[in-house]
Amino acid sequence: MQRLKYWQAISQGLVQCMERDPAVIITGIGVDDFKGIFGTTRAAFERFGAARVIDIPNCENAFAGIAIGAAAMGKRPVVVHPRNDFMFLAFDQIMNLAAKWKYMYQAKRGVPVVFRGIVGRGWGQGATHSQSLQSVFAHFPGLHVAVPASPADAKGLLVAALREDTPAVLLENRALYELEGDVPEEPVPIPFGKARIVREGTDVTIVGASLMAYEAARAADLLAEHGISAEVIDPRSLRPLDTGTILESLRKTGRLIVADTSWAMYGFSAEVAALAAEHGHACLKAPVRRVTPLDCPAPVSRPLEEAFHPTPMTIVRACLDVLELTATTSRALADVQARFPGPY
Amino acid sequence: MQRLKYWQAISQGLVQCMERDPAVIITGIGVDDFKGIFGTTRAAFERFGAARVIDIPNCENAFAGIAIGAAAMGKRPVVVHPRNDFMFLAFDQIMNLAAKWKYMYQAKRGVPVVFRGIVGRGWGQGATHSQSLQSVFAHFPGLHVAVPASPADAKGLLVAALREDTPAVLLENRALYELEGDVPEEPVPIPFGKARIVREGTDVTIVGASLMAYEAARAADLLAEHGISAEVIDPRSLRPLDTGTILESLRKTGRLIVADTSWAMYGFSAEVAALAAEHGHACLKAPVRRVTPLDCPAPVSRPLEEAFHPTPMTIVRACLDVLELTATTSRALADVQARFPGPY
Amino acid sequence: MSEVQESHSGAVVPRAAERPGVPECELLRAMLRIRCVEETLADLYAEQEMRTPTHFSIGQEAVAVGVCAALRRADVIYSGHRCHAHYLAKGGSLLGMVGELYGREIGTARGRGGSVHLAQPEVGVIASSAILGQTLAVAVGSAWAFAMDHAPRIAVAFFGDGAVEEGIFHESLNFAALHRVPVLFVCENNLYSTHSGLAVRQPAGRSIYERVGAYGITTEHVDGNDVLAVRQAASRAADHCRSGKGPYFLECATYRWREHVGPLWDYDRGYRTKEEVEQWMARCPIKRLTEHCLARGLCTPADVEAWRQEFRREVDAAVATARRSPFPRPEAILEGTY
Amino acid sequence: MSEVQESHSGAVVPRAAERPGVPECELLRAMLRIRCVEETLADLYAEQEMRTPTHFSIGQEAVAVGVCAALRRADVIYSGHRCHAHYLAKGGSLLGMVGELYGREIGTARGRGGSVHLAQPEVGVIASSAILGQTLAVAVGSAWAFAMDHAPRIAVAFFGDGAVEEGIFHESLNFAALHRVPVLFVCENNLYSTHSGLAVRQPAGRSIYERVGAYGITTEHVDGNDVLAVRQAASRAADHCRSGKGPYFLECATYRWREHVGPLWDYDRGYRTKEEVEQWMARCPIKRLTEHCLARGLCTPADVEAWRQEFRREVDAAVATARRSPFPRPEAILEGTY
Ligand SMILES: Cc1ncc(C[n+]2csc(CCOP(=O)(O)OP(=O)(O)O)c2C)c(N)n1
Ligand SMILES: Cc1ncc(C[n+]2csc(CCOP(=O)(O)OP(=O)(O)O)c2C)c(N)n1
Ligand SMILES: [Mg+2]
Ligand SMILES: [Mg+2]
Repeated sequence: MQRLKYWQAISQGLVQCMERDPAVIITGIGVDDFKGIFGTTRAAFERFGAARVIDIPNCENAFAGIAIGAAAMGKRPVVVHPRNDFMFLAFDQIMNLAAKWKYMYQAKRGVPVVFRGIVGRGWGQGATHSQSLQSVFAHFPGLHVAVPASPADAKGLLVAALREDTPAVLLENRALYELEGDVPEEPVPIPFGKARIVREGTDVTIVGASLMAYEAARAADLLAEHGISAEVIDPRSLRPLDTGTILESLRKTGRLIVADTSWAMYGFSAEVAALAAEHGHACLKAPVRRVTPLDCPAPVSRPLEEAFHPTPMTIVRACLDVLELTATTSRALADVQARFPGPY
Repeated sequence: MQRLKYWQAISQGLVQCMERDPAVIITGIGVDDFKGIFGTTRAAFERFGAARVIDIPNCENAFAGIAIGAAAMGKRPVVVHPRNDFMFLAFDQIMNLAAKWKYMYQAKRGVPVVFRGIVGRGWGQGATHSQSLQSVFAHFPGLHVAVPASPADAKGLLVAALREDTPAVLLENRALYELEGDVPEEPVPIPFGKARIVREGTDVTIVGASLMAYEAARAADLLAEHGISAEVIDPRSLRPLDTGTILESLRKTGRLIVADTSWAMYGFSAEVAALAAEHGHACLKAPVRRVTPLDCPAPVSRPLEEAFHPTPMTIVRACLDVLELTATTSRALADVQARFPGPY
Repeated sequence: MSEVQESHSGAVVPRAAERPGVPECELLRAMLRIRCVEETLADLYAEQEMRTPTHFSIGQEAVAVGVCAALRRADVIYSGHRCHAHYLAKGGSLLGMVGELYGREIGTARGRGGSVHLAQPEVGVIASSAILGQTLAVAVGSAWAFAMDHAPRIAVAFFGDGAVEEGIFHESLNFAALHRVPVLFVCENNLYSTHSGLAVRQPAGRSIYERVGAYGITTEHVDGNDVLAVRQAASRAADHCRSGKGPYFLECATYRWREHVGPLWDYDRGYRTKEEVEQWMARCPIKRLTEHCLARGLCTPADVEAWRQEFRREVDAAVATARRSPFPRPEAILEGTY
Repeated sequence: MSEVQESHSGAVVPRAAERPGVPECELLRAMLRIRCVEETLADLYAEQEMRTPTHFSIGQEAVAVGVCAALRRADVIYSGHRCHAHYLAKGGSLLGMVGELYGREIGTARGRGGSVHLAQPEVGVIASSAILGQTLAVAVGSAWAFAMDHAPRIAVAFFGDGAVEEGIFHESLNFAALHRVPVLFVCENNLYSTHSGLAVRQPAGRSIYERVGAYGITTEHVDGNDVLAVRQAASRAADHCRSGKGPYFLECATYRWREHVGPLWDYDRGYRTKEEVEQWMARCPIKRLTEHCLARGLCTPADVEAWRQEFRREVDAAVATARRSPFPRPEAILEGTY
């Protein structure tokens, strides 16, 4: 196993998939520039050049369709959105065509476009550059939607997406980009719909999506210092959702916290809480708690931004709450953004 | 009280609002034609003419922005989408600008655009013409989102939307258009965030959104024939959501069914079930059940379409299920679509 | 390809759609067949057994037939809500279409897609869709793939004058022109988008093809009711695209006879006049080519009548088969989602 | 309006932005002030106290100043991500802007919006936004409202050459041309969208304004580094719009000196050459107008230096005030959502 950062894992995954499958192309605004989408497309461009790593005009909607049309003719386009927020403009093509293609035409094969969208957590990106849109994408049948939270998953889910015939949306959180972890050297696919048990525990289950899987693990460390054993589950993909793993954990712990980077209302945290209400009712020992951004657009100003995003401490407090404990935690955790390199 | 059909109530509400507020204009593809958006804009056009009931080119995205820009200068545009599905193209303007305007600019006033979207239930409208997008809209802070299910609500919520400074999305279900009910003659606003108790009951709470509020009431009739007392709650608006009324009912009945026209996953039914898991845990006597369309794009073929949409019978079965009863119902209910006038 | 193409129903599909340069009679047969299919379906529509909103192309057949006559089987086409004629002209199975409208398992999308989602990839009908402008970009993408692979194939996007107003039209033109992809844009300008005339939708005094020309795209305006002119223009266009010269834009002036959606006539609904409809009916593309062929002795009135009957039999047989054939099983409802 | 405009900070805002026909020196002062503000902020940016992605307009000041000099206070403007110059030129409060970048309650959006969301409705800066093309349509909508009310006001949309590729550009032009709304489109063509040159984004051999002309919109191309030319063109445009002749499109050739986002220089990053940057710096709009004014004796080098110092003091004061002033209270985080 090699150690790679999150962005390096993506970069490597792209290169390896392009090596093995000549149909894979990388497309998007600025994929070929010196920044190379925070480093993720740079190696591919250096290796395969402009014929397969292709800068595009600013045309989110048409380009989603163009990728679909290329996929229908056998290509496997990766479409990169430096901010997932720009994908609003492409929703029609993604939700109304790509997601429905196989069903609506009863086609032999879906249109395997892989949409990468980056959630711009960090540095006051504000209301239109730091939303997490996973819950919206995951509402629609026909898509695969994943929110990789570790370097290995970032690579593995990408590899899976590039081998399957289902259009996929991969949302990467910018705050995870410098995170380092073990990553298989080979392009081993990680199947959609299989959760990752980040840490085993017995007192409370924390399901954390995207960055919140990482923050939940940090929260679990802190809880462990107080003798509380939290099980942390990273769903990895929201569609399909591995309900089995979540429910199994719930049966063990009887307590559930759901942490997410997208809003609570009609979001991922609602779905997992609903799962508990539907299928975990008998074993639930305490109310479910959701830990999410506050119910307002993302503010820019630092103290507001810090109040807006959930942190390990918010998760810890929610856990203590459902455990009916009032232990005051001994140490505060450094904010995940402390690692973020300014000025931008 | 007058008796009006759902579409007539909307039509009347529009005319009355336009009479009282010269800033109100009605815009959208075909609002001025002989069909007049299933009759809803016809009277307004006849009364106020082309200066205030304005046909537009096919440009969903720009037009949402145009309406926002007009609203910023004091107009109150109603933007009509004959299918809510076309609004995917306008999501950027609706979610990324209208919804965030007041917050992002800390403006004195939001941009009061009222987006009417019609859910095309009926006659094999298929995958891209009969989705219900309420859960997606309601995910975003800054919007008001309502799904009127009765003639009175269709008028009252519209009147409220046209008096408030918050951008609002009103989703109307085509299958409700011929429904008749009591409607106040005057334009009395019905506030967003106040649920309607459609029918009181003690054994089980059915929360039904949009068409499902109507279907839930029909289901409750049937259940009553079997001595089962169902309380039916129509949330009316999904954002804000009247959690108080729902939880109060849940405390009374201890059992919850959530019926919706949008998909279950990450949808309205998830949110209400989550509410139960968070705040109703202590009084829940049985697992929550969700009754929603199946997890696939809407099919066209009649038997599939019938299997796809939830019906009063599906709701009845879910109720019997959580009541652990197996009573076989004596009569089947006519499908809501039986009333639908073909050929289109 | 040059062989005769068997449709699902076993009926002989006119060869017009398959061979560039076929004689005029083949074009006439292809148009007659489409007209016959649509008129028959329009009559049957009132029975309320085809429960799918349906946009008939009656009056606009020359565009579909003329363009597809200039294509090869390996070329692909995309269409919008008004897709019957395109689908049939490219060689789509009649039974597949009729079955689809009747919501049967035998339909080309097994009854899941309906009238606006006709597709049959084997003959190059890749997708139709009811969201305005949606497939414009998809066609560009397919053409781009051909260009990347240096394949001698082209992609065609059929769309109306209404789709032109959508942002995706501009984005698609810009991309196609920039990358010089082999896409043929075919705009069927029938003057209306639903019930709105061009005057309330697009700036006055500017034609669509002129605006497109400003992107540096080769454009041509043609009488869309003259199938020979359409075929000729489309042949030029196809050559242009295939030889690496980039996209081509063909605007075809034509007219929809029936209501926007549904089988009825609607000249009494206020948005257009009976005179206008009649004027355009006088310019019927089928009538025009029939007269052309008769005048030149390429066929006789009896031939034409025989063809009509042939197609009538074909469509009747397809309808009968469709009606006899099973609906999808409700238990199979999720199939194809993934 | 003719009075001198007080900003939040009490500093005198150059009148250039407020009176058509002001002397050249006022234009020079306005540009100098914007340059001074941005250069100061760029220097301070490294301190990492302005935690908001910031797009500097350094080098492009003439467009903002020239256009706003032709506007009235009641006219409204909209901008995109690169909005500082537009905001200041229209009379936006300096302290409101600096406070916003420092994330303080005193900011024009109380610290919620950041650098890309500058707005101050009292002076006609209605909204800026970081989604490409988004405010183009909004400006059209405001202009449409003016037209409906027969108000003698116009709306201006500032945007870059990159926004032109978005579908909303086309939809907005179509609507504006169709309804002849009093909107002035100002395209600052600085040749790049992020790090991509025009050649990889738009068809070769076609200029933007020519394509726009095809919609029937009056267009003009102007040297965007010549503030006098810009003002003149903008005055023509404003007259045109105000007199009911419909939209006007002004393409201004200009150049961004610094990196796309952030305060640094980036000519060594491969996407453009140092020579190119230097050539454009030699065409600095401020240098140009300074030479013009000096040559005509409209001001002296000492005047210019005094202005520089005046503005430097003004911006230093604004920065100092902003830094001293409180952050928003976390408890107030939900305020303004509804
Ligand atoms: C994005 C979108 N907006 C609106 C509609 C509703 N609609 C369906 S067909 C149509 C008219 C299209 O006109 P045109 O493109 O000229 O095609 P025609 O019907 O004339 O063949 C409209 C507005 C739609 N299907 N999709
Ligand atoms: C819809 C959308 N797509 C992409 C981006 C990312 N983006 C921000 S600025 C920019 C370049 C814009 O270029 P241009 O319009 O020429 O303005 P300039 O930066 O040159 O002033 C891009 C691509 C965005 N903000 N919004
Ligand atoms: Mg048309
Ligand atoms: Mg630019």
